Amino acid sequence: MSNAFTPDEMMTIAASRALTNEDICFVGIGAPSAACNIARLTHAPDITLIYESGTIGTEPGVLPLSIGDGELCETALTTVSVPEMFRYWLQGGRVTIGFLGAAQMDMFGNINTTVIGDYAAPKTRLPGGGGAPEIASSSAQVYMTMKQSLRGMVDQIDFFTSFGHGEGGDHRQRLGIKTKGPTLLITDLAIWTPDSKTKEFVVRSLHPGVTCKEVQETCGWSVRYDSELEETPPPTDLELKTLRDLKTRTRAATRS
Amino acid sequence: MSNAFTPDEMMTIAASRALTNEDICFVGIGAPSAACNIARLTHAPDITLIYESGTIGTEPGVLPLSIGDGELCETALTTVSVPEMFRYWLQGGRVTIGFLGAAQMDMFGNINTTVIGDYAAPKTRLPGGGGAPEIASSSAQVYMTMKQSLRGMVDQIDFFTSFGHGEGGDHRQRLGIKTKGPTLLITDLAIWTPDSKTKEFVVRSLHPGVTCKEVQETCGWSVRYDSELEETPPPTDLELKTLRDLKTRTRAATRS
Amino acid sequence: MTTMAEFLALEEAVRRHVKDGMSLAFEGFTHLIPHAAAHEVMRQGMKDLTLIRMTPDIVYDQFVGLGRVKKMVFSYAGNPGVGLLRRFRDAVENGWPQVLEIEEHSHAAMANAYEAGAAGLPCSIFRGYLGAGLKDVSPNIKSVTCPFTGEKLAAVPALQPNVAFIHAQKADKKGNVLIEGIVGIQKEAVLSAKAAIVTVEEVVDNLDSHPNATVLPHWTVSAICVVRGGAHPSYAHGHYDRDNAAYLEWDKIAADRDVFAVWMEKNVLTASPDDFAKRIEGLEK
Amino acid sequence: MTTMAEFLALEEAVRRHVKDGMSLAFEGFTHLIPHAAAHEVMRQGMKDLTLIRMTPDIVYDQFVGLGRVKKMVFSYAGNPGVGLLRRFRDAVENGWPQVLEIEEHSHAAMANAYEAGAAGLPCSIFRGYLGAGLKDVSPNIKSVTCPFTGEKLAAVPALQPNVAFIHAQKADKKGNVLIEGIVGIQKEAVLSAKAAIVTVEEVVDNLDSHPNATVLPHWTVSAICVVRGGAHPSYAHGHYDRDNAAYLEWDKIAADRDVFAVWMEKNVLTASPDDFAKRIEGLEK
Repeated sequence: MSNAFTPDEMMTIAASRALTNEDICFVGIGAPSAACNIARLTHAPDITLIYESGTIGTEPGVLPLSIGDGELCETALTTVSVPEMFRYWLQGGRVTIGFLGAAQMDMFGNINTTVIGDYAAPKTRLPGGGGAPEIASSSAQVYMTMKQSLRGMVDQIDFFTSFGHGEGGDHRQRLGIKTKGPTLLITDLAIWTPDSKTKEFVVRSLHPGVTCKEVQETCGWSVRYDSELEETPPPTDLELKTLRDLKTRTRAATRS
Repeated sequence: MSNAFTPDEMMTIAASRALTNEDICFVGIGAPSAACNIARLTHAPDITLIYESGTIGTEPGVLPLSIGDGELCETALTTVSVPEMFRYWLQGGRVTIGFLGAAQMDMFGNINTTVIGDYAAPKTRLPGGGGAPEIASSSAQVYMTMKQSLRGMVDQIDFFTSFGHGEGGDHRQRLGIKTKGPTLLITDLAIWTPDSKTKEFVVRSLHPGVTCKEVQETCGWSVRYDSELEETPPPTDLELKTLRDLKTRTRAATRS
Repeated sequence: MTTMAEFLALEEAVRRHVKDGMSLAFEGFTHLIPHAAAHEVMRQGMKDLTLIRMTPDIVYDQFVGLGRVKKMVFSYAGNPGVGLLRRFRDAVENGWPQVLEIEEHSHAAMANAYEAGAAGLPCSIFRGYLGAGLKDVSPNIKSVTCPFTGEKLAAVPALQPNVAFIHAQKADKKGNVLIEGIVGIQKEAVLSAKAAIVTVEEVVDNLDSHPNATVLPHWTVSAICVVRGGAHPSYAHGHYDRDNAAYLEWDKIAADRDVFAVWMEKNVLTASPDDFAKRIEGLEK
Repeated sequence: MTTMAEFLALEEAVRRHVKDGMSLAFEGFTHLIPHAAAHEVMRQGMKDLTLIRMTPDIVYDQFVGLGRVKKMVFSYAGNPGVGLLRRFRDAVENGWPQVLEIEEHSHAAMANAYEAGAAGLPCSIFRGYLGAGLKDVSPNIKSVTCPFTGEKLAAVPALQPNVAFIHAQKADKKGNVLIEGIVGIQKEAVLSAKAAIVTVEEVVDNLDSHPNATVLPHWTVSAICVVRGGAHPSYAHGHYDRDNAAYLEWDKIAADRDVFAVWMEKNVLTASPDDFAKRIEGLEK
């Protein structure tokens, strides 16, 4: 196996490291799902993964294509109805980490997956929020992961699909939201966490070989860096092998 | 088998006759349960019996001792949780007949199973309402069955555990209740239905051998009789045999 | 609603229960999506429909592309695992083939709204939409104050479709229906609706499942129609797998108005419920 | 509440989680009533308790007769299939051995209140108490107006016990719990509580049940205690039958203050959780 790794692989692996055995993780599809399963297959075998289709404690052998794949149910501890999932499990305050992707986000972790342009007459109609509005407010914390791009990381999102830190500062508290909101952003280039006061995302660690210039060129707001900027440890052989094996198994299963 | 029958047997059998194959019946324990199962074992094999413990479409081989006997679950089509039972099945408007017993009732079918005396300092503390308050308001109709006695059928109940026709007339509509309320009362002596206007229970049929005097002597309000008072047909051999066999099976199962 | 299940051909069930202008819910959360039933409604030409679904996917893209939909009530409109819905986008962005009214919610709101419908309540309250933009654009998101704590909770009206459609694994001969696996919102969809049409893989003597399995008694269902493979290209737990190629293919079909029209004519408008059995060949368990 | 199940002896679980003055819910709807757990709390002497349960029966009669209960929150207080609860009556009617505060609801209200607790909501709304007398005597029954229809609905505050106790058939080695049969309100009781103690008949390698069976993940449970027969004299579906004689006998025991005291001393206060296994002999399936 090559020691070289892609930014995408680094992103998934860095995200997986943030998860622990104790987490009850509400998993969004796509990049979050890969990260959560790599965590489960490496350092956090006891993590509980929940998908909004109702599957609790699921251990898929391959990455699900959708939020409701049969594999998720077949390997789950139990599968509940969708209303129960949103009422007892998410709103009930049992989720420690809501793990979301985004089409568009701003520096305060507010997410847009609804429309590009005006809501009533959009330039691009996106799928909408799905579970995200309440995942963002009911999970104890929210982790986010996305590839950096000027289209994705913007100064102003077009629609508040789900609320991160709003205008920053104590905006969540002012709205009566008791959970922490976005506390971690993992991109293909860096690891970000919010400034403790302003809640603006600040780069804490650059992935190996990534420059500040690259980060800024793919981000629509003026990037702040930690004064003690670190370098993300590269993927270990085990992490990389686990991720590549999972992707290989997934491709094989999908093709069949 | 003897052709003689007890007033209790007549009561159960007369009550069973009111039920049909099309009914979805929410069954109270005791006399209602016996009547519902006799209906199922004679002329209404397709009746759906629901017990508040969550058992839907149950077909007990013996009479349950409690509302949550294992027999009810083992013979049920499905068993749901108690909140689901009250939310989707009762409040959802799916029950055609709520079948209730009572410790105390008045001429308008209001029921008391809460206290004898004052609520705050009762002479006798009874079990309370259980499912009855909402069975009485959410079932399309309410059937009632009880043995006549001056203690049971009173001019004024001590507590409105569940609402029948209130003060009579259109009292239900005035409270915004859309269901019909009590439409049938079967006692050990007679069959009663409400006056279409005043909603006061009126005797429509006397069980074989019963006199008006006996009915009045065991009823705390001044009894009204239908101008075309009928006699309840006596139990058929099949009805009586079915009831006695059921009671025998029940006793045997309980003793073992 | 208390009704009595009739075993009917799907054509007859749709003819009897569906009319222009109705609100219809074809539910299924990735699993057991009632494609066959939806195609039958498309074939019979009903229009001005209000379509309700948490996760409208290919099958609602088809309805929208055919111009049958007046309004869509939903919480996530995507092609699962693939991307956007291109006919839906064309309708919202360009008004083609006609303007589409939308009422958009979060999943939590839709789930609560179905739950309220099933529970016979006029509305549902939940802790939702905090800071989210939808409550500013949807008149059907209001609030209620808890009389005990003073907390302001979100409120949405109950969903009460005219007809709910689901696909299930089995019915018994009386018409009781069993759903297993990812049960989604199907029970609530049926119980919230005025009428319910259920397509099933098979009819068995006895459901023979777990005491707490998800079962809909026959008197909650209006019609049962046997359509083997009726969830294709989605899957039926224990029966057949998802046809992932069909989802990928849809992205190309829906990308072009003409390609879409030709495909719909061949595969839906001139097809029949019996075609579904062939479509699951090779996917069966 | 997110916690991690520990396998503990019942004595230790109660010692760790229960304190004077707490609100406790021992739930079970005729089935799987956690008698062993309740007896352990009685033995350890906790007092000034608020006891919550839809159907308080023998076991709450015992708590009340011992003078451990400050307040009872309930919807039906009877000896199932037998009659009234005589210790409960003595407390309410005569204040013996101490005055008992009561908060009384209907089943629908209690079920909704637990449901709201499980769902993390401050209250629940439902169509209830229409014309019924309880709303005039209970300050915890209020109303909310539907913002869409104007209908006035009943509202009750969520139940959130300090500790919920249930008895279940099985746990696996990680502490995931399976309940089958009449599942009652147990899942909601556990999910609404700050801590949950579960007694089980047995621990198995694998729960091996239906995908949609009622399972409580280990992280919703504080402690798991193996107590075979721990639901006696109620029953455990698939394990043992109800001991009906014990229910009938209770009616006589509870009829007299002295007989009650002697019986409690012998059968509860100087007994142990291990005694339950003997009590189900002859009732096993």
